[in-house]
Amino acid sequence: MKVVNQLKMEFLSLPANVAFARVAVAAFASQLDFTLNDLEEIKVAVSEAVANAIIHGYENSPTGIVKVHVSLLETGIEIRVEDNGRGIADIKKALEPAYSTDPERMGLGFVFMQSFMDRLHVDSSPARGTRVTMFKNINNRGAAAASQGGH
Amino acid sequence: MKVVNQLKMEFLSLPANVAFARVAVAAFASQLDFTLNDLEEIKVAVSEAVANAIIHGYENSPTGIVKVHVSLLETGIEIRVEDNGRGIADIKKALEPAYSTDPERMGLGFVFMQSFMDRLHVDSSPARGTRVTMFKNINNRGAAAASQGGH
Amino acid sequence: MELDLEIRQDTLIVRPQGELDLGVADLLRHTLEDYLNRYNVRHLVLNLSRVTFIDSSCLGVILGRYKRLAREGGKVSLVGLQPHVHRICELSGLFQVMGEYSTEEEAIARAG
Amino acid sequence: MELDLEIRQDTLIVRPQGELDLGVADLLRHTLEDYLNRYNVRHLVLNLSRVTFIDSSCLGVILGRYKRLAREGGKVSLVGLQPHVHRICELSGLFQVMGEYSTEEEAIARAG
Ligand SMILES: Nc1ncnc2c1ncn2[C@@H]1O[C@H](COP(=O)(O)OP(=O)(O)O)[C@@H](O)[C@H]1O
Ligand SMILES: Nc1ncnc2c1ncn2[C@@H]1O[C@H](COP(=O)(O)OP(=O)(O)O)[C@@H](O)[C@H]1O
Repeated sequence: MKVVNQLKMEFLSLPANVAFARVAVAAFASQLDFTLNDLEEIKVAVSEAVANAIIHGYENSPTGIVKVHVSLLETGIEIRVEDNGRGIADIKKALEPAYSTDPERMGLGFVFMQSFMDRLHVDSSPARGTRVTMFKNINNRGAAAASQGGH
Repeated sequence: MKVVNQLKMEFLSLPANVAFARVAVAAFASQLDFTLNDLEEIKVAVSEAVANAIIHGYENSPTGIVKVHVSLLETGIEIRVEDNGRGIADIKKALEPAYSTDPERMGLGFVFMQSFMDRLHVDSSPARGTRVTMFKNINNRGAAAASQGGH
Repeated sequence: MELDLEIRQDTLIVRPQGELDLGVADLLRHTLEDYLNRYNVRHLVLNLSRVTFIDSSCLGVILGRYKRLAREGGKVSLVGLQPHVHRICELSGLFQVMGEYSTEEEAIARAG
Repeated sequence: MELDLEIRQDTLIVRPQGELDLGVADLLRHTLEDYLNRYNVRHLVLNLSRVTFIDSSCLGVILGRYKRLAREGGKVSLVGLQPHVHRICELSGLFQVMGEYSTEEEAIARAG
């Protein structure tokens, strides 16, 4: 798959950077032919992944570094969000809807990432960090046709 | 000077990334208390510096890497735009208004950077690359410089 | 985010504006808790008509306030959700415990 | 950037929309050259009222077209500049060789 454009970003683990990250990724993604609705969905997925890096990965310490790598391909966008924080002990459990290690939270982050992107992959090891890789297709014809029952 | 927030970006030397770079830097800069006019001026300076890296540094080859580093300080914003391209033989001459090595261009890039930012510094060496460092003060005194949601 | 708050009888009406994400979640939580502590409020109406973005951090803040008010028989209602915000709230399951209305008046009437 | 082009007698009227930067400079140059080559045009009127951003790359494109038309005694006029775009054009010295007008009609009348 041909890479059309590529972006790497690194920023501090500050809550204010969640908004920055989604605006930046959406601005970059808009070079591809995504619909406004696609861009909204990308924004949510990026927000959730970056928020997780800050809250869970770095446990709200503002001195961590969050990395966001974006590749624009002819078929869609790949977004990787990475931290060098606490890591996830049980990835399978973490991906379960409504599962959260924080009683104040709803366990919806991965649910939103999975709902709004076409592929999600999580690499993580305790005390080393977490890398979330997401992909969204352009012109989600397959899914659109399926939800209409096809013809 | 205390660094309030920090961002590093790297992207390909594609003309479409000029628009991305200025939108991203302006979104990041908006965490400080800049006026809309200040943000417009920052956008111009970033566009000119990134355009120079692409046109002059990498001579329009789309495979170069442009780096943009942004530091938000309590007093203002520092923006560094870097390429590993052709470099500038005579920096003093390059900074002269209306000087351009390209007959199709007006020699206004550095003029705009100097007009719209409070400080400009150019490091460059032939065949190694160019680094442009710019600083813009926050003008409204007394306004809190902390990023929103910072604590 | 900007916040506009109003107490009407036993209901707190909150009208946030802008993007509700992690960056403003603490501010939203603290402001709501502060009002719920200071005033004798039973119900909460959140008018989200000027909210353009919401993430799971702020949904968590809303659900937390629901849990607090529900203990005393209070209700939380959502008003004026834009399509994208509506979809997020639906996915989150929030509508299972709180109603969605098109006007504040309707929300207040149903909660009473 | 979107472009709307119109030929009115000996004048080409161009109405770009959006942001004029390096990313669209080639497209702008080629489109203008193409029209100037194909039609017997003497003057150029650029209506920038819907241009929200301009950088030195696109100013260069405009100045290049001025040089071409000036050789045959033609004029380039700018119409409806937003304040920020006006300031950039002023700094660039473009107003030393081309006029600024508030309407296309005025620009056409003065060029004639
Ligand atoms: N970047 C991360 N670093 C460490 N743990 C994480 C990270 N992302 C997610 N987790 C873990 O996975 C759980 C589920 O995440 P998520 O579905 O986003 O829900 P929530 O953020 O509401 O807890 C979190 O509670 C946390 O324990
Ligand atoms: N990043 C760079 N790499 C190499 N040369 C550069 C770079 N930036 C500027 N220059 C040189 O400095 C000159 C003046 O730059 P500038 O004032 O931006 O005008 P212009 O871009 O219109 O030529 C350029 O013509 C070029 O020779």
